[in-house]
Amino acid sequence: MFQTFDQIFILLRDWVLGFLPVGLRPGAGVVLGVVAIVCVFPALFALTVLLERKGLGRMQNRPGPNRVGPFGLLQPIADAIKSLTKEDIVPTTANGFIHFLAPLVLVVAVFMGFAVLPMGRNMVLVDMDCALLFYFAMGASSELAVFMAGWSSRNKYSLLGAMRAVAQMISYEVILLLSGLAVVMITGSLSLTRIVEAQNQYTGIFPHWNIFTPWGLAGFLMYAIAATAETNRSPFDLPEGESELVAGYHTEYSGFKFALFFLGEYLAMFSISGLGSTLFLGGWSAPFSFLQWVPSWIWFFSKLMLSIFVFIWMRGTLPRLRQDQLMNFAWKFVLPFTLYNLMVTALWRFLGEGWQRWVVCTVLVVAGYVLLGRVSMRREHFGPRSYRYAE
Amino acid sequence: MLGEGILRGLAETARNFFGSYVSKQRYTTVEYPEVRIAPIEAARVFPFLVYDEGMKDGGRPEWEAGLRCTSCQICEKECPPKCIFIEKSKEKKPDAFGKQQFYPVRFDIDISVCMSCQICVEVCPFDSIKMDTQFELATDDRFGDLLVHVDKLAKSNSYYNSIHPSEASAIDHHREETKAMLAVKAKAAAEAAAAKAATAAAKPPAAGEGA
Amino acid sequence: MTPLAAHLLVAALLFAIGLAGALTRRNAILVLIGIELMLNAANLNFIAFWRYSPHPEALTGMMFAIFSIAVAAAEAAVGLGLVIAIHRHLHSTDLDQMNRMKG
Amino acid sequence: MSVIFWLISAITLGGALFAVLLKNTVHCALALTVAFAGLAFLFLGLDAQFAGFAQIMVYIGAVAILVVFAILLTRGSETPKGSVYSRYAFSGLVAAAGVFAVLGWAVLQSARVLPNEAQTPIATAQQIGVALVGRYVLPLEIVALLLTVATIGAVIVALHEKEGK
Repeated sequence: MFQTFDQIFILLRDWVLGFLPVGLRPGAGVVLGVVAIVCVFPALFALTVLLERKGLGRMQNRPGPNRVGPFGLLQPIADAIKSLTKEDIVPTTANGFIHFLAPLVLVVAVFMGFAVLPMGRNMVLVDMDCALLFYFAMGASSELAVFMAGWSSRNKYSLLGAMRAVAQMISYEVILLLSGLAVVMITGSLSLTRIVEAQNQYTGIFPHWNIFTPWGLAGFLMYAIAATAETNRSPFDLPEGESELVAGYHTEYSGFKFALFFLGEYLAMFSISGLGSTLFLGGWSAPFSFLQWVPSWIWFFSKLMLSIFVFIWMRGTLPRLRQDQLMNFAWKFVLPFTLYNLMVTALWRFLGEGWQRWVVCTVLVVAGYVLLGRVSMRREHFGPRSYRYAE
Repeated sequence: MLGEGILRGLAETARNFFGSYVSKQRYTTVEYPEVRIAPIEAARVFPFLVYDEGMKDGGRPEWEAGLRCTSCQICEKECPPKCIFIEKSKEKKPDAFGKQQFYPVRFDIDISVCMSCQICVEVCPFDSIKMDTQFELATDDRFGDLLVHVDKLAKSNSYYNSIHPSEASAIDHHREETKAMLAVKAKAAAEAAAAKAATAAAKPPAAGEGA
Repeated sequence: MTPLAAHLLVAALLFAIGLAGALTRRNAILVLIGIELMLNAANLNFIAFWRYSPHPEALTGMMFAIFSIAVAAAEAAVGLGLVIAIHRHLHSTDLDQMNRMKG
Repeated sequence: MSVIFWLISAITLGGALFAVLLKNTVHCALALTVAFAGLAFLFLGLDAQFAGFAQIMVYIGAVAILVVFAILLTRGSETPKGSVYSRYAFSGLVAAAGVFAVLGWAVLQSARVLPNEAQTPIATAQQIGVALVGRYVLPLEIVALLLTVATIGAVIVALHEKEGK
């Protein structure tokens, strides 16, 4: 019974495939999976936009949208109709073809990332050996789409926003990769399904999630910081800081293309949260051994939504960073600490089972965090500004 | 330690998040079209023209007869974004003090241009143009409804009293005083004229010249 | 034509295109682009030879390609750094103007 | 020899051609990414998953972005007015054509002796990792050193020297 619920989507797929000739089945299976991803995540996007607006409102002691439908539940539909019926404006001096291509490339690159995320037991579209590498390769491609959007608009705000976005994404992608690498070192595999299976074990009632280890907790924190920056979310939303750059690289986009950028931004948030929960929060595994009867995909999506809620929470709390603060934080604190954490992870690996490694690694991680925080994030007295490239 | 401030901030927003469900006092907003905050007296949105009630001038409607505006066009000249358009009348009509004055045949304010600076109010010597508190002016007809004509602009003195009570009553008081002073002067002038007429019986008195 | 020969031909063409770009363009950045294309053509050869080699499990060609990718990244970083430094001196990236040894 | 291979080859070569032919430098850089992506797909077609994804990550994610940054920092994003070809363009073209002729001749001549079809090799990420830190550990260390030196060198070369220092 519980088994059926756990595998309900797989069974559904197999049932549909049963009507097709045998030769078509593998291809049709992939197509069905793609269709499911393309339907589920935009729906989740609509829900998340509403949740974000309501949640942010509550954090600022406002009710948030509450007019369209009961409790404002139909707001996403109204938003969708609005953005689809708006005029699609392309600036006359814009580079039309690239301007058109940029949102498509972004959304496609982001969607590709979902292909390797295990969303439940046996629920992964492509079980790849190099899944993590594939994911980061797709993440790297979306940077180019951002640049294309900013450059082709022929607008200073767009270009500035795009350059900020690209510089930020490159800096933090290094951190994202290195913090993920710690997990790869322990699991010994780049395959995300293997990484989840390695965490799907229990001591007593507690799971072997990576976040419950000293290096995993540190890595997860660094991953969360880098993920926030990578998706251009507040407090790292400089590329689209409204007060400075209108809307950053998508200033010159309207109507459906703007909606695509918006969709791409949220999809990137989903996929990066999904990867984060796969790497550190045990993916689709249950938080306690006695809760294993709950379908695995429910756990995956609840972890995803929990991460999204943390994103919203951070957005409601923190003010935007300045560009130099952003870069200093990345290169002076987060990156060195992630590298240090990698070394601690290696130590964890070689200390073997036993309580010693818990003590040693905890002490090392905490000491490193405190020391590095003291040393590299010292308040500095800023002299007159110097402009390196804008002369 | 690094990150302490962030945690404290997160706790604060969490408190707001849950608190807004529990205590209604936390709400900083009202459900606008249904619930309204009483407008404050100093609120100002766009200008309007004040007319005195109870004035009769032939077949003219009340607002036209009592309009304080003498179409002196000072506001038109002073308006920084140039959103006031005035056309002066050819003939005169008596104002509230009984004096013959010009009146505006056309008085339009383009409220899509107006920036609510209140300079027209400051410069008006006749206490005629004042700031309104009406703000729900959205329309889908930019060139029709946002160019407000004199018939829409004219609003009664009692309306003015209702939106800006202290300011309006001060002005009313001043006008009553002026009126009383004028009456005394006119009386004196009439008496003097009568005495003059009695002695000379030559010229008719020029009414209202003392203003 | 065997698949290996086809891959080698494509790589040769790619190499020639890269060489042509590196030799004919004025802009220093485009010359670097040409060089990148040539390096990539070599990578394609390595991978193709690895795939059709009698002992693919030795991973020789694959390793060569991976190291070549890393070296190419380093080369691009240094090359573009040089272009930016030269641009700061001459206010141009035109290679035809870079005809003096003196800075 | 599948249709897909020729299609991807055509895209790759088209991208490469546009990368060296187009006038606007940014367009060249974008065409270059098309060529890189095509090459990555060719790698995937050759069952080299790791190399293919590394290609996408390094070339599209880093080198192309670096090129674009360099173009914008050197004010090169406008379409140049005059000729974009060097004075020695013709001789360069001849040299390239000559190189292609020699290479093509060599490939076609040796087509007979080239192996026709091999069994699909398996190169998992784990095998590659073991090889990297096993047999190829010295090259790995040298590459690591090289990358460090290159990064520092690039920063020093591109760093703006302040006046009076």
